[in-house]
Amino acid sequence: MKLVTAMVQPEVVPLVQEELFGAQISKFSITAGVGHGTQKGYQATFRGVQTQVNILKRVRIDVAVNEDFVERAVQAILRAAQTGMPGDGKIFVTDLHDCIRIRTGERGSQAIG
Amino acid sequence: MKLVTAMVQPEVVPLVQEELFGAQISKFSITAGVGHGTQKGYQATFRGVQTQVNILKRVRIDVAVNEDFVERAVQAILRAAQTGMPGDGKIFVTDLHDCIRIRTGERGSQAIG
Amino acid sequence: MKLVTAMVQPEVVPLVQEELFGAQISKFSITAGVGHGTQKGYQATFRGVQTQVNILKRVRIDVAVNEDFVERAVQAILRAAQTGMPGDGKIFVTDLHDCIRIRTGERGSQAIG
Amino acid sequence: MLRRIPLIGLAALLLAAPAFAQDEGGASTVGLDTLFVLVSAFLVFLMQAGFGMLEAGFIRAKNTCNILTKNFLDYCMASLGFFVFGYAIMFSEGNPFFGTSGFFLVGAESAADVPLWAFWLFQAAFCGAAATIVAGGMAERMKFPAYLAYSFIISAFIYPVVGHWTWGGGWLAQLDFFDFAGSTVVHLTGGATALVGAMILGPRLGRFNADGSSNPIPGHSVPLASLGVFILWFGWFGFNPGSNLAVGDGEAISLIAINTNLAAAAAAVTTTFISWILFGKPDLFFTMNGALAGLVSITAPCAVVSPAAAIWIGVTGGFVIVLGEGLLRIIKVDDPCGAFPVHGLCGIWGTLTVGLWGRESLGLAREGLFYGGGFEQLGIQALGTFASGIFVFLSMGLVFIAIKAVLGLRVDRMEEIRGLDMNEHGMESYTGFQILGS
Amino acid sequence: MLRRIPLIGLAALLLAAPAFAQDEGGASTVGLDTLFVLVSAFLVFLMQAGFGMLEAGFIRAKNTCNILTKNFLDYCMASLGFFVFGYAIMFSEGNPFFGTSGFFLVGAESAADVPLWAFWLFQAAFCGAAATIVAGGMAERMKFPAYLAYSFIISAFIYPVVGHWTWGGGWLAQLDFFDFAGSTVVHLTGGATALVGAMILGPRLGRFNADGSSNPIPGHSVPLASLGVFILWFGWFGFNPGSNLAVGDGEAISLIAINTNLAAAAAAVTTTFISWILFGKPDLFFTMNGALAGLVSITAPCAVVSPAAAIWIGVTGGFVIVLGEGLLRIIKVDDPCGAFPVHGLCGIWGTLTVGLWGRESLGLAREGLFYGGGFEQLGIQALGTFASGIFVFLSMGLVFIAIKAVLGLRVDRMEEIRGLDMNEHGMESYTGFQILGS
Amino acid sequence: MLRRIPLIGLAALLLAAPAFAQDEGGASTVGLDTLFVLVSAFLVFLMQAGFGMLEAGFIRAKNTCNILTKNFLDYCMASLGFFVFGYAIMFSEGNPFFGTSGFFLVGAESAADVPLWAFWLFQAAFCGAAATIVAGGMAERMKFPAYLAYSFIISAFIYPVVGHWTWGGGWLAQLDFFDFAGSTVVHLTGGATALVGAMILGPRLGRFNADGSSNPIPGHSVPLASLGVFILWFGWFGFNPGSNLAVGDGEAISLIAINTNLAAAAAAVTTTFISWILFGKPDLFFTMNGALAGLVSITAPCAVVSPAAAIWIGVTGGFVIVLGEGLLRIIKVDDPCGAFPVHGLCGIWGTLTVGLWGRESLGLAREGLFYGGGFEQLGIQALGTFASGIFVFLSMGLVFIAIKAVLGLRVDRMEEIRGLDMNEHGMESYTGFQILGS
Ligand SMILES: Nc1ncnc2c1ncn2[C@@H]1O[C@H](COP(=O)(O)OP(=O)(O)O)[C@@H](O)[C@H]1O
Ligand SMILES: Nc1ncnc2c1ncn2[C@@H]1O[C@H](COP(=O)(O)OP(=O)(O)O)[C@@H](O)[C@H]1O
Ligand SMILES: Nc1ncnc2c1ncn2[C@@H]1O[C@H](COP(=O)(O)OP(=O)(O)O)[C@@H](O)[C@H]1O
Repeated sequence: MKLVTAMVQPEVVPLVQEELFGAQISKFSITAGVGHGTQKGYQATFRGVQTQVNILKRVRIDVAVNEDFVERAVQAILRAAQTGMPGDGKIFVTDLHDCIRIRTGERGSQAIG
Repeated sequence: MKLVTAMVQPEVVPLVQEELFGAQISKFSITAGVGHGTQKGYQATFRGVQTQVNILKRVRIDVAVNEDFVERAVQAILRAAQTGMPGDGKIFVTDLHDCIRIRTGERGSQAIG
Repeated sequence: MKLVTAMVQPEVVPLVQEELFGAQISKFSITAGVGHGTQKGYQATFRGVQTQVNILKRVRIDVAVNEDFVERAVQAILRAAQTGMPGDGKIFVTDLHDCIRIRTGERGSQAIG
Repeated sequence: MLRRIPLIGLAALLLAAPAFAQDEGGASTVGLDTLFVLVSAFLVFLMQAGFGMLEAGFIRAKNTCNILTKNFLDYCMASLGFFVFGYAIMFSEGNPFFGTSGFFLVGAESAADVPLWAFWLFQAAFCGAAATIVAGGMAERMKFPAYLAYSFIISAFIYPVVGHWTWGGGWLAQLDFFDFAGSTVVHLTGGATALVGAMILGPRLGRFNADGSSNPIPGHSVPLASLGVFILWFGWFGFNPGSNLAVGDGEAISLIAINTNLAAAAAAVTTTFISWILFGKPDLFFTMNGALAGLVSITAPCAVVSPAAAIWIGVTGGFVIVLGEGLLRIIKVDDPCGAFPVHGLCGIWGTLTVGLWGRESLGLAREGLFYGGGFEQLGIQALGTFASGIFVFLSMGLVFIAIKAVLGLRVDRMEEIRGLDMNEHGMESYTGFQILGS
Repeated sequence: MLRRIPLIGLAALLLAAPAFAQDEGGASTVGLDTLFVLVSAFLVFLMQAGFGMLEAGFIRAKNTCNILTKNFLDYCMASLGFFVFGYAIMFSEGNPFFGTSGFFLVGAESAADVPLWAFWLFQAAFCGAAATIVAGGMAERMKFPAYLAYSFIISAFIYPVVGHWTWGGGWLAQLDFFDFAGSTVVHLTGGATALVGAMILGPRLGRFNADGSSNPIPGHSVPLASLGVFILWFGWFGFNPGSNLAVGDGEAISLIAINTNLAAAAAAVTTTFISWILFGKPDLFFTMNGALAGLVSITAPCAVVSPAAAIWIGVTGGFVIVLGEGLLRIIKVDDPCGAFPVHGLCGIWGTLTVGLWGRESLGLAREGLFYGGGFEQLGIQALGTFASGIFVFLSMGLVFIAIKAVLGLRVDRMEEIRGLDMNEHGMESYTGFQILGS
Repeated sequence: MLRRIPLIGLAALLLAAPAFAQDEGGASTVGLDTLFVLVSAFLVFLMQAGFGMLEAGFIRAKNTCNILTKNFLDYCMASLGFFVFGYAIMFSEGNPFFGTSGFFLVGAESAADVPLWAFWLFQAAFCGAAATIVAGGMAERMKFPAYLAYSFIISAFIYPVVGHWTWGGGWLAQLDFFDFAGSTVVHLTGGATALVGAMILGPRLGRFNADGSSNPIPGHSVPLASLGVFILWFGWFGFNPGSNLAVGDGEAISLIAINTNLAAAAAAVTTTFISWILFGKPDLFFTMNGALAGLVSITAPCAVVSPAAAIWIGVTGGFVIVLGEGLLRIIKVDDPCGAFPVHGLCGIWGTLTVGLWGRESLGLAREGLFYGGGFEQLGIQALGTFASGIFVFLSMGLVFIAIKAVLGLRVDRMEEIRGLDMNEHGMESYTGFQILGS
């Protein structure tokens, strides 16, 4: 089992959801955050002072999947979030040692979906 | 060392805390988020349009523990969060390569607690 | 590749950023949260009732790095966040199975930076 | 609107002929008084927004939409209920306990020297204030249909009866009971209802522990709450001076206005310092509710006391509310916004102060205790306020028990945990905002 | 200011000599009326804050700063535009379609018995209200420069022309068309502009699906929106009674005030129950817009109907807005705050009700349909409101098309997704708050 | 309240007999003027809410509860301080520098033709405004006890002294210095105090970099701030017209009202365009503070200039504030809400404009420069405003130094980082909301 974690731009979140659904992945968790990367931030002015805002809004999407779904999940996210412009974000894949469905207490692969 | 990450319903968070304390686990981190799973969302109406809201509020609880506490942590969370209804959430367990207590710089197992 | 996750006090976040930049690490993600640990909370009063607030604000900083940067990242965070007082927080290091740059589709080590 | 004048000009000319005829002099007294009463009524209306913001700020985000809906609808219910039944019961002749004619305002008469419509609006806004006070005390757990039923009943029947006793020529008025702008009639009515309602409803989940200790449940927005207090204070400048119902030579309304302001300021400073000394920090909750305590306390005596006395009334009112907050914890009643200490206890206190600091020279029937008038007026005041409070407590207790039997009073456990916004209204108050804590 | 008196005392004495000379009696009618009109103007000004809060609350957090900037500037633009051109076009003699003299207020005259400056301020605040209604209907996607241009044009030209027809002695005034405080002149003007604007702009991204179904886009702050409604209701007590422009003996303004209040309350209760029955939950969106529907509906007839009729006008206005919301979904127009149903449709409805419930005895030219006056007044009302609405719809349509050609009307896709705050103003509305959802 | 009439009727009849005796005609001038002054005082009171919301919106969430507590208490302190000492110092005879009798209002007299209580309330609200301006300039780092001490001292002593010079018959009044509603007396007093306070306190952590560049610290809530500006603008309609203290025939107050409105609108448009041109985006911060700049600027001259001049005063005031913002950055003073540019610099500018656009025909002692009156009035204005500003700057500087020695002025580093809400009040402003950034 793997945990696929994507840091994406807020505006693509609905697209990512759609693509995940399309890839038969219907379970995921979302958290709001901010991030810093190569993307040049934007010019903000406040009281006449311009600053470069380099901490940009990001959304974290966590998807736990079985091995055979990892690639599907990654591709779905890529399809949805890739614009080719700096700032598109990253996908991190980590090993999942165990997964428990709280409702039933089921463990392992069958608890993922 | 393992990182136990639970995605639970917001309303069980106080219970989870209590059960963790009961299990001698007193350190954890909490983040707000939303999630999508099997739970049927709720009907929301706004201006006379009903929609199915399927993105529900979830809280993420991260607990880093030594191996011998993993099962305790999982059981504590299950006790607190299990209602048997769809939407109870998931627990993910990942390997923790290292853990550092910032205050002292201690590393590894003794830094966890 | 490793994922370095630090749970720190909100007020050190700008310092952590600075130190990370100083260590040539310019990419990271930040999420707001709360945490519970050894740090004694503070006394809050509301309507004449004093309570011990033990759930304190914490910020989660995630930095994905290649192996040779792990120690640098950890040290940078320690420099910024260590005050020696309870509550400084923790750093967790987990293995990163894969990393994908969404913009280009690059994978693995070269996608990290 | 130039061309509108020919249209309605005829009527206007007939009604206000002398006023239009000349440019200097000639403004009619009734015109001036009507303007005054209307502006006051508008300010009292705005208090509804003040209550809404205050109550919303003092509760959790997940019940915000619910309390604001209640706030809108109790005013609407009050407007309609007071139109259909309330005004008749309150202001028509009848017996010492309630009026009996003029339902639907048919054949109703103004009880002041201004047109009925203006007087009604002013009174209806008062009625709405009494009704909405209760929302704060019963917040975060009361069913919405039950609230609608409650708000119609209090506006159409209970409040008007209490009002009739004192302002409608009822038995208290005949005893020289004095409650200028309604410490008892409006605020105690609201406060006592909130108390009995909160008792019947029971405390919010998690408010009291098994060992008897209590957990604070902080409100979700200090800015909203403080905006609410500012708006209420502003509205009180309609509530108290407006109750004079006439401008006259301006002396009376000026005195009322300064008294209102000084009592509020003195009470807020008092409660801030008390909370600072007792709890170690200046607690904005007490500053805000302190200001309201001062305002409620000065409401009854505002026309018959001096500014210096108003300061004392504010200071003592500040103590009352701090004690009241402690009392609530002792009797284990959960009143999320402090409706009972603020409106109930300070309502009683304010009514009593008439008998302490009141002056014959300012229009009271006899001097207050501190000016050598003895205990007579104080006794009357005590009788009036306790009789009114007990009547409201008992009658509204019955009403709530009846509503509980018919409609149910409290949402179920899961709804309470998830928040009334989601379950009763299917709507979030802060869509998109990440909010932790239930 | 004691010592200021010698300074300006001379002028004051010359101007107001009789007023200062005596202490009792002698208040001038024009003084009282001016005070009344000014206070009303201030209340109408405050509606700008009400619109701002309402509109901000009904849209997403990412466009909040944008709509509030528009809100400020449309009032400023209205103030300047109505100073330079608007007043002259609206209130000067000229032809039945527009006035032709008094630009920059040079040589302008007051169309009421109060000083020009007071009358102007009252009218300018009305003009600002008409302009700002549109912000809500075109929210979350309109370019800022385009909005500035639009707001100047409507205030300087379009609104004044419509106003001239009815209030400036134009052709509708000559036909006995009656619109007391502007259901048509102000609200329909704003509402029809919002409709045509929203049509030309197109719906927000994601509002309608390919299959024709629609997605609600909930607003980000219920407390802001409800504060806005309370402020608007409060401001309406300036809008309607103030339109009487004179206090007289207080009868007329009292009637107007109570009618305003009852219609709003009745409409809010009506829409709450309709939404409860139709959609299963009492929807605060409908409660709030219901109150506004009642207020808009009573605006035209408020001076010439009885309180009981006002309740009926409110109830029916409540139905109009619920139908209007459905209509919007059918014609696939995206109006984020419901500007067209509230101000457009209820504006029409309110204007028509004059012909239904209007009374000759209250100053109308002839009895309404329900009092045996036949269809005559109703016909005139229908002619006036439809003529005005169509004129506005067409002329503003042309204006928007012209602005689109010159400045562009809609922000680009990416800006809309990211929010107008960031892209048009480089500022966040809630710095630091974690907000999910775009 | 029918039955209340017999109770207080006697007094009322004695006081206002002629008013009650007849129905048409006979409204007393003093009654009308009192109503006017009271309503104005209420509006000025509401400005306190405006300042509170504005300041809260312009700072970070973690200090919101703190600034709102300050806001409440400075008004309360002003009410009490101005009751005990302030009014006596300001309005009693005495010497050209301060009054010496009438402490605790004992034996005090009204300096206008309205009852003392009404005049006092109006003046006390002004005093509160001067005090609260400073909260914004010293926000996010000042100790709470120090703030309480400061607010009592300024209200009881410093403001009344400056006020005595101009409005209490002091030396500036005798020189024909003209400051109608307080550009200097109120706003410059607040602004100069904010400047010296901010200088002594030092900038917030992180505001300026070692290399001299500055970092913006954006406020946490644009809706709160803009609500604040709307409320302030509304309150200014009490501030300026109310300063006329009499309705008269309505001419003067109408002129003042329109001037107030036009200056605000013109200034807001001006600053929006300046910020757009200079910084590339229309910056709502400048739109909002621009409106305030116009309001402050027109405060001194509002009664003695024409509407066209008011527009010019607004436009130039808009430039002043943009320059002032730049100046603050150059002198490295950290004024979180722009209190000094808005109230200090525009206060000076507004006072000077009396000498430029003032008209003898409107009651000024001599024509302004632009109408051929030469430099005389301008010189007097410059003398008055600079003398007042320097006096306040120096005396308040000493006060702050003394407070610093006794109570400490600034919270410690860690408290500032964590926020004053937590450390000074033990309370969060937005419980449960996830907020990032310290
Ligand atoms: N090494 C990393 N560790 C943690 N988060 C990262 C890392 N690299 C990128 N991110 C996240 O992804 C976002 C986009 O990265 P960025 O470098 O701007 O774009 P790109 O990868 O297209 O160059 C960042 O804002 C950050 O939230
Ligand atoms: N595979 C997954 N990856 C990430 N988050 C998940 C996954 N499965 C469930 N979750 C989280 O757990 C929550 C509850 O899951 P759900 O499927 O509704 O309940 P149940 O597991 O009881 O059927 C989801 O809303 C989501 O936040
Ligand atoms: N085992 C853990 N699992 C998850 N989070 C932890 C753990 N230990 C500490 N934390 C996080 O770090 C924060 C600081 O920990 P705390 O124990 O108070 O400080 P210290 O490590 O200096 O004693 C906590 O509030 C929590 O957010």
